[in-house]
Amino acid sequence: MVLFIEIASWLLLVGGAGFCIVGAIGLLRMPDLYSRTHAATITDTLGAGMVLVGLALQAGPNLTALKLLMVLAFLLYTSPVSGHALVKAAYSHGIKAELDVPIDPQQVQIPERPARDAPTDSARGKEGADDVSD
Amino acid sequence: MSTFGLWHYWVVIVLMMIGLYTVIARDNLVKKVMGLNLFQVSVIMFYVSMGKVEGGTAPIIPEQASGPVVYSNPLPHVLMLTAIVVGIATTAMALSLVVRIRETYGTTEEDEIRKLDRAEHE
Amino acid sequence: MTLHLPAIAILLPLLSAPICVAVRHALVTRLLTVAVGWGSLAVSGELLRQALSGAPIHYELGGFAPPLGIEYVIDTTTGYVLVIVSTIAAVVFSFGATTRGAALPAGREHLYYGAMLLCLAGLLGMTITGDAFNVFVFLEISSLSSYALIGLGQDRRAPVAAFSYLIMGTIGGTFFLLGIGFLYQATGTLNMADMAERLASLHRSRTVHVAFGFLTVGLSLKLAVFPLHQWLPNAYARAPAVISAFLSATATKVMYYVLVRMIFTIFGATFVFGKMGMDMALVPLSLGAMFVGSLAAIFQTDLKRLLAYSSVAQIGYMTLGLSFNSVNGLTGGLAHLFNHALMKGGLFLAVACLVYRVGSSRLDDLAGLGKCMPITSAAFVTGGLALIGVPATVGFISKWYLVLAALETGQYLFAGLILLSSLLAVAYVLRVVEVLYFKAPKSPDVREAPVSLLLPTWILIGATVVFGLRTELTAGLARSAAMQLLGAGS
Amino acid sequence: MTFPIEAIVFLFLLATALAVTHLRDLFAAAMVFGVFSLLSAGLFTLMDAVDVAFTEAAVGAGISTVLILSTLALTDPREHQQPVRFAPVAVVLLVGAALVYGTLDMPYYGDPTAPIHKHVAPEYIEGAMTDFGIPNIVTNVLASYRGYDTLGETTVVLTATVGVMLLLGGLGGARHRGDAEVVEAAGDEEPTPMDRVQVARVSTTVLAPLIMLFGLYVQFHGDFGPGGGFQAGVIFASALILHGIVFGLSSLKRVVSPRFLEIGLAAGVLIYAGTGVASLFRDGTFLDYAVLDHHSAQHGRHLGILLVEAGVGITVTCAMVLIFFFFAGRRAAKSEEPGDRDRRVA
Repeated sequence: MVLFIEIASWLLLVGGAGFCIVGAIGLLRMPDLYSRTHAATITDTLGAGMVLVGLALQAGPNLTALKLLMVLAFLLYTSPVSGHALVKAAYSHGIKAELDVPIDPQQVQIPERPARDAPTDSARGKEGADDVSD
Repeated sequence: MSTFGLWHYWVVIVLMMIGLYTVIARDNLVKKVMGLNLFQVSVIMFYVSMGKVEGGTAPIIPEQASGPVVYSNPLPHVLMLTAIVVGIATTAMALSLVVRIRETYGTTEEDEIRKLDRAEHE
Repeated sequence: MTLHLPAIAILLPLLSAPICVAVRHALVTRLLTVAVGWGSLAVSGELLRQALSGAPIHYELGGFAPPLGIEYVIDTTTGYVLVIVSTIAAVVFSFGATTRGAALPAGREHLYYGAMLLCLAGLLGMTITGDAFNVFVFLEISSLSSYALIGLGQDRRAPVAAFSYLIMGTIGGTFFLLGIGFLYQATGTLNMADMAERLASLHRSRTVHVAFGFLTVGLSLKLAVFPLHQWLPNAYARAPAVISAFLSATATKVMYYVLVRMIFTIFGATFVFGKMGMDMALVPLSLGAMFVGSLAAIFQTDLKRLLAYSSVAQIGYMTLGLSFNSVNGLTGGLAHLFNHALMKGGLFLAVACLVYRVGSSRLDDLAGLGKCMPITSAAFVTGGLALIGVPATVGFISKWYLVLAALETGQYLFAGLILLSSLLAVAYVLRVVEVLYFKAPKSPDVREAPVSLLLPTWILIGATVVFGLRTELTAGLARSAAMQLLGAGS
Repeated sequence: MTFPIEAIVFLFLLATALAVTHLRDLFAAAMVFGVFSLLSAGLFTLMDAVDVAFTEAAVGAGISTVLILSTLALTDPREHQQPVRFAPVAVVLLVGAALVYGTLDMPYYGDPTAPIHKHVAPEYIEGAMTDFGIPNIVTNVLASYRGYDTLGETTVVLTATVGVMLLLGGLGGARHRGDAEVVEAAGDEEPTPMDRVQVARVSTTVLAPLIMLFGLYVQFHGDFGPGGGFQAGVIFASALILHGIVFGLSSLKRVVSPRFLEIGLAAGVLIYAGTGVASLFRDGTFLDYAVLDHHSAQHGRHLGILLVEAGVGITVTCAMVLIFFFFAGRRAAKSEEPGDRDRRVA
């Protein structure tokens, strides 16, 4: 039984490390912000998750293991939220995704926001102009 | 191993010098503040690496002390809690000055500020 | 309660500062600040009397003996510097228009007074403590509050001056921290007396040599010794005149005291002057400071900057006195501590009166004020004469001891150079006198400054003459302090 | 000779330090600086300095990165191109050589016979159980043996906050406005995109109370494990700052008004110094907690340390939130005045 736990935790640890590397490579290779966040979230969820579970197994069934699992729960709760906030802010600042097919603006109907957000559109319009100079 | 045991201090000294270089050489005021922080954190590393005892654990006494336990030196840790707070206090003050400078001069580059001063001085 | 007097000396400003921050009422906090200023003068005077009468006072904090806990050590020099700092604080705090020169946002006066009290608490805390690391903590308190106060100057370049002072000051403070770290590594303790015992056997250790080097460079940066003085002219010129008065008369003095404490109490004069050859380094720097400072002062167009450069020169006198390593030399240095505080404090307050009326401290804006503001200009001239070192003023006393020390050790060149640099001082003082008295006034309707501004100015300027005549209080005290240090040191 | 793990951490530290120096995009440099602080916290854990690691992670990586980012939001994001100057390199090499020369006579890293482990430290370690009965020796030394140092430290926090309030008080140098107006102006400016983000709102309402609870746990756990006043204050403040970021300054102002924070800032230092003065009246010296309880010195010291740490926690919390108020409040003044552009070109 102990040997089994030993193997399982080492597998998890190595797997977690592997996913972290995958996430890092993805972060470097992806063309624009949106796809890069995909890669980054892999490191958060799978990479760190597996490492934490592996450590919890190593620590054996005591308080430390519980604390490690609480860290995992906290991580699974906050990283999607921060990812979402980051992408939302990027989108509202008008950062465009790099698509293979060059879309011509007339065709694509950007979903109209309810009237309440009128100022943002004007803001984005202005921001859009800045985009070129950046 | 004659001086092999000292390499920790040398690496920390290299980090200090990177921080000091950033403070002295860079013109951008925010970069200077970052360099100052690097310098102070490295000095904290120097103190903490002094306090480490071979085979010692953190200076917290466990409940069931099984036999004599070797602890690392607690005094540098206390001093460095003070140094960290002094570091953050200096950073906050420096950054508020940078914000004030940015609003009166419109720039945070030291060479531009000197140019504006000279231009306004004549 | 007198048993706890040392603790009260620090608690007075340290407790009143947060009270100022909490109480938002400008007048209440103003009165509290003035009361604390005079209160700390009374307490410091009593501490000096106790230190003079008996052995140095030791006050253990936290109830633990020194190597474990922190202690206050008050000997003659400590009491002397405490009195200097609290005298200047009392007079400058009761100056009529302390917030006049500052670009204070509305409703912020209570924080301004809080910052001044924190600066006073930091300076007193640095002077009185007997623990090396504690000096660093209180050094940061006084430095941080002075960065904020300097940054408040109405001149648009004030934040820039405050920022460069912050960068140089923090590098100096961190060098000081490094020096303490090396000393702690070599001796294992942080208490100054305990450290001195253990250093006696470590004179050959390279760690101690480098520790001494970094402590001296760090303190020279904070003391604005000649090559490292670039921050001082801008800082004192851009700050509100009242803050320049307070800082120029106290901050550098306490840094000088920490340098003296380090040399004579921790390392010992034999190690510092014998082994490390400190005088070979300090003498050229002091002479450089005296000449560069005075020469630069002559060509200044702003009165505050002129006084700031003259401060650099006067600090050169103090360090020169220190480098003679003789009773007369150290007496000259320590006496100049008190004399320069009076002179520079008085002169900057006089400038504050001029700026109060004219609104700018540029020399051509102050033309012809001799007639419109006779009392302030007379104060400035008297202070200028003391700066030159005219007999019957305090300036003469300290220069007298410095020349005596130079002649005593046969260095006639130094005596000549001291007198020569006094001639340079004549040049820039006369230049100001010529602007004040022999030029047509720009705006004739300038009235004299109000009494609440003139009284503190004349207290300090008057003192430069009174203590010039009756010297037993300044020079006598400096001599007994020097004997105690050298006696303990050699 | 087991392979020193610190070597790897030092490698990363050197890489991140060089990156901070050479990155011209200041936002990236700020992020890499945050990584540097976190790595140094990791290094401290390896060197058994758990309290320092906790504080460095909370204060170094957390607050200073937030401050640098909020300053960058008000200033230019890119640094100008700049040739390598040789005078600073010479100075740096000289100082570095002096330091290395100084380390030659030092005891080796981790050498148990070093003078610092022989003289004062043993008494601190024994004293922990006999005088205090508090397992965390660092808290004992921090709060009572060298309690005066920590009082100075809390005063440093007070000084920095007073300085920031003085310097960033009015909006823009010319227009003098009290701090209430600063925060007022910031509160009702155009709603930032964040506040319409439902996800962030919901998660904050769930998370903030937990963070505050954890802050209280750290405050009182300081006697038994790493923790104490500073770390607790920073964690508590981060919960409030999170609320401020997501719900906007005006709602944070309703939760904790700047006036209340100013009083809290002063109250913390007064609690700390007041505990010291209390022992004066019971004819112990300043900050001597043993006299606070007639029955047992140990109990008196427990009470003293508890009060002192509470004072520190209150001051640090109020300080961090106030500094955040004034940096974030400054955003309203950031609206680029037309004069700014051409003045830079002059």
